[in-house]
Amino acid sequence: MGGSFLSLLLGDTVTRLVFFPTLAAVPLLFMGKAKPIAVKLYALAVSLVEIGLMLAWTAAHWDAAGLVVKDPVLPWLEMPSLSIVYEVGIDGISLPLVLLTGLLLPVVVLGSWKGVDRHWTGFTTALLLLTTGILGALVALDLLVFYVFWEVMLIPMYLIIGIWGGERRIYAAVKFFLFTMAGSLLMLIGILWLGWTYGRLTGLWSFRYQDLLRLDLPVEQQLWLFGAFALAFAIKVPMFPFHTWLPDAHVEAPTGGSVILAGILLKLGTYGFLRFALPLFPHAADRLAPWLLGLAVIGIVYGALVAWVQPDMKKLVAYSSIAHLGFVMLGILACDLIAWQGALIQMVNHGLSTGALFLLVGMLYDRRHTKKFEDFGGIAKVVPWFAFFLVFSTLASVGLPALNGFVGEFLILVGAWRAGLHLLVAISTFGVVLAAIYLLHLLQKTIWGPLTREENRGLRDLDVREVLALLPLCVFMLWIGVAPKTFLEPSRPALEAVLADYRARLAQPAPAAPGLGASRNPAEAGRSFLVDLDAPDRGVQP
Amino acid sequence: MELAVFVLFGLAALVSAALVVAHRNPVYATMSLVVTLVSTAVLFVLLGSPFLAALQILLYTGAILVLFLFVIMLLNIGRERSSGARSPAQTWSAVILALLLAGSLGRLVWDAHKDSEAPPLDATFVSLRGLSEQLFSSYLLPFELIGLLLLVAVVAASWLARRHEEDEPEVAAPSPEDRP
Amino acid sequence: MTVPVSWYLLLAAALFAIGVIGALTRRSGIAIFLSIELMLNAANLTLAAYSRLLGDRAGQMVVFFALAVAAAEAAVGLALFINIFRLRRTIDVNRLNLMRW
Amino acid sequence: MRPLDLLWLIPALPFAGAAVNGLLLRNRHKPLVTAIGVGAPGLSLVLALAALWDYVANLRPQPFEQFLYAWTTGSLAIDVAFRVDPLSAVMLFVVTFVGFWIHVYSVGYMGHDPGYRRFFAYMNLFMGAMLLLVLGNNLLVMFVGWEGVGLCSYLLIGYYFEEAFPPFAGKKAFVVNRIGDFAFLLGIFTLFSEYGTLHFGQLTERILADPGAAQRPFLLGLSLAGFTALCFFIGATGKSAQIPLFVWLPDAMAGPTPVSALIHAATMVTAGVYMVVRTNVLYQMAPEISTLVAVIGAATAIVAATIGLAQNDIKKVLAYSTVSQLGYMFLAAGVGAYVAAIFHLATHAFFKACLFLGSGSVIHAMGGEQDMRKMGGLKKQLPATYRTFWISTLAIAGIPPLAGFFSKDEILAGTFAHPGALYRVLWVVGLLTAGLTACYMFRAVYLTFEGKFRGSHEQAHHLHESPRVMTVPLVVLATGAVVAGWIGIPKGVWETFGAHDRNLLHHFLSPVVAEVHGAGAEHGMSHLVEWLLMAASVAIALAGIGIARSQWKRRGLEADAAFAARTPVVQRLLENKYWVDEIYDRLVVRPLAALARGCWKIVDTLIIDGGLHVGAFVTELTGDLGRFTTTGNVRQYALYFLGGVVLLFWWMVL
Repeated sequence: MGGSFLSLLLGDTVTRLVFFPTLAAVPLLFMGKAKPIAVKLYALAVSLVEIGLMLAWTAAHWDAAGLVVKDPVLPWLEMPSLSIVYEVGIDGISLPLVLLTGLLLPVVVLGSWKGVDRHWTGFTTALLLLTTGILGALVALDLLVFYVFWEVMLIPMYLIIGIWGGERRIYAAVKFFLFTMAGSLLMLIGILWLGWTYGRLTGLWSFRYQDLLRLDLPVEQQLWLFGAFALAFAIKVPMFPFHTWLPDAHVEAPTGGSVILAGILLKLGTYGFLRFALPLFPHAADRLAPWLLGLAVIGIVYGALVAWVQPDMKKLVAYSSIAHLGFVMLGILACDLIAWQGALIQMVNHGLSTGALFLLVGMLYDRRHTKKFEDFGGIAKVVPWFAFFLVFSTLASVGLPALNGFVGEFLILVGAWRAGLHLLVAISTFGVVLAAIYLLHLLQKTIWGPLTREENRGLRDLDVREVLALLPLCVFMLWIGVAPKTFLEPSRPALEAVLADYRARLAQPAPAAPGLGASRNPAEAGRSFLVDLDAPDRGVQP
Repeated sequence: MELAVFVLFGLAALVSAALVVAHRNPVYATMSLVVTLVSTAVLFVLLGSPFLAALQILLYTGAILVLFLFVIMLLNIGRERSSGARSPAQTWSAVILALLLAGSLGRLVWDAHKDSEAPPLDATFVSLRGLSEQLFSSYLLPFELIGLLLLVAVVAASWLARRHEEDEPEVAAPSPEDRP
Repeated sequence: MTVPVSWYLLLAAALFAIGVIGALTRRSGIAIFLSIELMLNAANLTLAAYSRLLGDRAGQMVVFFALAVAAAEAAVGLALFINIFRLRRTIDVNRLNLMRW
Repeated sequence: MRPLDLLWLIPALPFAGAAVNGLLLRNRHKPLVTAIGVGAPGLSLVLALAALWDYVANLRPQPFEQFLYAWTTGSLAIDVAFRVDPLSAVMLFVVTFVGFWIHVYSVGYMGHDPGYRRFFAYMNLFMGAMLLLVLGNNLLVMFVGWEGVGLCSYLLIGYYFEEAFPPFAGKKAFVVNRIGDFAFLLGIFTLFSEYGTLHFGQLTERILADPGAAQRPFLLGLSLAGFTALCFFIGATGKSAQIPLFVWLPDAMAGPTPVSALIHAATMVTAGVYMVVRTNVLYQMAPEISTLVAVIGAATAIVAATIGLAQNDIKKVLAYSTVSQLGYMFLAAGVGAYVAAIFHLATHAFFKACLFLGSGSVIHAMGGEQDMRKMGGLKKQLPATYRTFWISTLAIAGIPPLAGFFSKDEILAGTFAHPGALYRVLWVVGLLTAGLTACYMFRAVYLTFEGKFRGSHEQAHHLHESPRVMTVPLVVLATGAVVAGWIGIPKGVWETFGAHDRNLLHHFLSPVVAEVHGAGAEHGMSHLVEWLLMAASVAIALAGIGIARSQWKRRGLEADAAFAARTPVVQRLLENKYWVDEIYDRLVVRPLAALARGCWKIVDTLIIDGGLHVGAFVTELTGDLGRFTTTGNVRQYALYFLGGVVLLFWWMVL
């Protein structure tokens, strides 16, 4: 332990990555009267510094054998029978998503340049707080800390949709808020229950991930708890039938909001399954997996079908998110290493390609203030660079080999097939066909064919700023597609460890009453956060 | 002797309290409250705290209730209208609940203290010197704070009661019903 | 003979109940205020009685402070009434019902 | 450094060319665009020839593998690596050679098109992807190329994106291909999960090492090999336009003609055949799937041929002809004559590319007109085009000693030799198709080049022979159409004349065909039967030509009219392509769209959101009712408060 929060904040730590955006938001309090351009440049600078910090951190801690880095644990609330600690860390599972967050931050700032036309200080503040929330939830290793960050994400996003959104923004924002809140409250109860159970067994309440992982619970209890966690995460993902908040939120959210929402926020749901729901409750996960798998596959086909008939570009992309995240869920629930690798990379992929698609739709919207298909058609000739990027991102989203989408889908499907889910994989693979249908439909209706609207004749092509926003995304789409090894390898040790642990626990029958499980092999489990390697066993006398 | 005093002033307190509540004329009600407070002051003496009794009379009856009277006269508040919206349900449920509360409290007190004997009064307990020593030593901080509170209250009251130009009455003239 | 302290407590309870009745049945703001003072006084009596019973001066101290607070409260409260009366030409609480649904 | 070490440059160069042309250059750099656009595949051709020479001279028949980098590692270890073995060598040659000449031709054909640069970028991209497909040493690299060519096909079919139809046709092609890819992917998954590798060599080894495992029941009542073979074949039907997924190819003619020649005749559409031959070990282990392949191939061949007979668009005729010829190749693969399939693939690449380019030359001269009813008598104005077109038509019709004869004859012989009555039927179907092919191809020749010109006055004025840059590729390809067959002159012919067996292709390709015991062995035939079969196919080709000559040479369109008058039903059936598009539309597309709408409007909007809104309404209603307690009356609040106090008092104290 040791060290104060301040020293963490100043050191080369995970905490600094998480809280730098919040710190950077403080000067904004005094920039209320500043010119928007100054605020924009400030936001851009902050986002670039943030990604710089991340890259420096990653370079400093890089370890080919698997990266597990934790900040010193800080007591947050210490009482004789209760200990809540502030504990954060990054391993191979969270690293890709953390970096994705960093990558998307400047992209979002650039993408919102024109679309957000008022209260830039407020927008930037919300964005930076949101970033802190996301990063915090990704790195939290204490479930209460995780919950706090989880809720911290909610409010800035609510504001972004509700203030800078479209016409029905209030409806969308409230719907987003209520859906997410409904799930997460149940999760809170689950978290409290876990802490209480741990306290009953050891005399010391704890919410630390590594402590709670030692709990062996009866199947009955696992089912309830897994249900509470799964609901929160499934709403966030979103899985069918909890998805209807997503299209509304996306359609109304400003471009930057959509990019963040689709790019990272949704991944917190799938990340939650991978990090918390499955490892904590293996037996329940195994028991309920068929149902969730069914929902995931329904989501794939359903999202694709519904996307196809949307009259609004953004809604199409939003529904496509449902389909894509269905793949991620399929991969996670297949409980196969390849599928997990695929799921993780697919989370990143979806952030990139869907992010790019939302940016592109936003760019059209900035110009024409509409995103209905009927207002476009045949604009490829007028805006060739726009068309190029749209085709590129669409193809990445379709899952064309040599672009990123394929890597994720391929690995997920191979893994799931290997795990014996033949029928589900077959249906999901058919979802790939549907993806081609609706995404090419998108191209067909917007850029190909004769120019249908005279007003589009004078459409401006992308400017430098917009290309700069899209370029990093496209570079990574190609890079991941051509050489996925670079992106898959860092996560493999952690995934292997978690999977091995999951399987080992599943192999033992669940006990009849809650108990503390056998200790794990530290060498094996130390590649993720499964055991606490640095701290001595804290007060575990039953 | 003590019993007689207690009965006399206790009854006076009760009756005058009933008058406070029952009388429709605020001036009379206030005057009745004076009687209650004075009676209570006597009881304070019986309970061995003459200082409180003095304070009660000086502060309560001498200052606070006079303030009430000033306000009543300033605002020219007359009798409460007996006509208008009566709400017997409100009245009766209030009475019943209040009696229930009194009964419960009484029972609680009785059960707890029916046999309790107070220690005999000694001079130190009653003495003003002991009281003031305690007040200015262990209770110094609350004492200072209360002074501050009173200051704040004075400032707040004077600001609130000031006539503001911007918030003139919504209703230009008082309606006839509000007149006495 | 000495009067048992419990009698004082009973008397205080009765006074308190009368104050409650007044606070809940009267419509004039001033009258309600008076009833509240009555309840306060009953509480003071209880405190003094317990002080006597326990032979501890703390109760008296609380009464002392309560008296001071009552003074402050009366000042601010009456100022508020003046203000309300200026605005609404009434202090009938039945008519002061702006804060509803 | 040996030439084979530069193998990676062969696909890399066109990719680089595509990147430079597509992203760096502007339209005004036309000479540079041409230099890069043609130069990249040209260099690839040179490198490919060098590498092939190196391979044939030094390594054959051992495969040569070049490892580039690891795509993934761990339990799913896939390398990006190339492989040259006899099969990919043949493909490499065909793709680079035909591809290069089509690029040259495009310089002339697309010369005045405003999208010149874009066109070459796409074409180079295609070349790169196709070479990836051909050279990949494992199924994944092959699949990357497979989808890459699909993408280029999409882009090139929709090249004229400012018109309504081409982008639609491109989309259709892509989606239909995707349906095939769906099965292809399932096949890949199966092989990977069963054998843990996607490498061609290792796969074949592991399958052959334990044939029992491959033949154990797997899914859908098929054996493991059968299921995988079926998956791959479905994939092939998409890419190679076989029944039931052939509908996209005719529409694909909306793209520029060089595209049709390169992608939809010579290279991409043959990828399915290449894949089936590549994985022939599976088909040998699954005779039932082989039979299916043969039947589908034969059925496609004849159905497409009959449709081709009634088309008036010159490119449509060629498109259906392509479908039909691809059917032949699958027939060959289905009967185990894998070498014949590749042989036909190669010869077909030459003559069909030549035919397409010739039609392009005609269209060029006609100012974009593709309808043969508006042509006629063009042989005078377009002599070079006419001659090359004519030679290629003879080749496709199967007249010896042109290329098509040998390959087609080998297929028919292979079918005939396969035991089983079904195969005799297939042979008859194949023979009939040969006749039909000769017939509709010559119909096209006569309608286009013979008789009187039927177009408008302006068109007549505009008629001219194409420039050298277009005619030279025609001549080169026509030469190929003549000589390409000579590498595969059947063993029987050599032996009849007492010569040494010089069937070069067979000797070269035989290592590719896995040796599975008890399946797919060569069926011996006497020389007499072999000669008789040849005679039969020549006879039927001549008959087809004769019919065409008697009907269309002089009478031209009248013959069509007469045919329509005699058999109106057949005519309408053929003209409307058996209504396959319409049937698919009714049976698949519309129900799917209706389902999608239902999901959206009913499930999403009505059920889920409706349920939510009901919940929200109930909440609001409760609130509305509850707020009546908030009367604003302070005394009432105080009363509630008192009630609460009393209750609490009772609960906690008493």
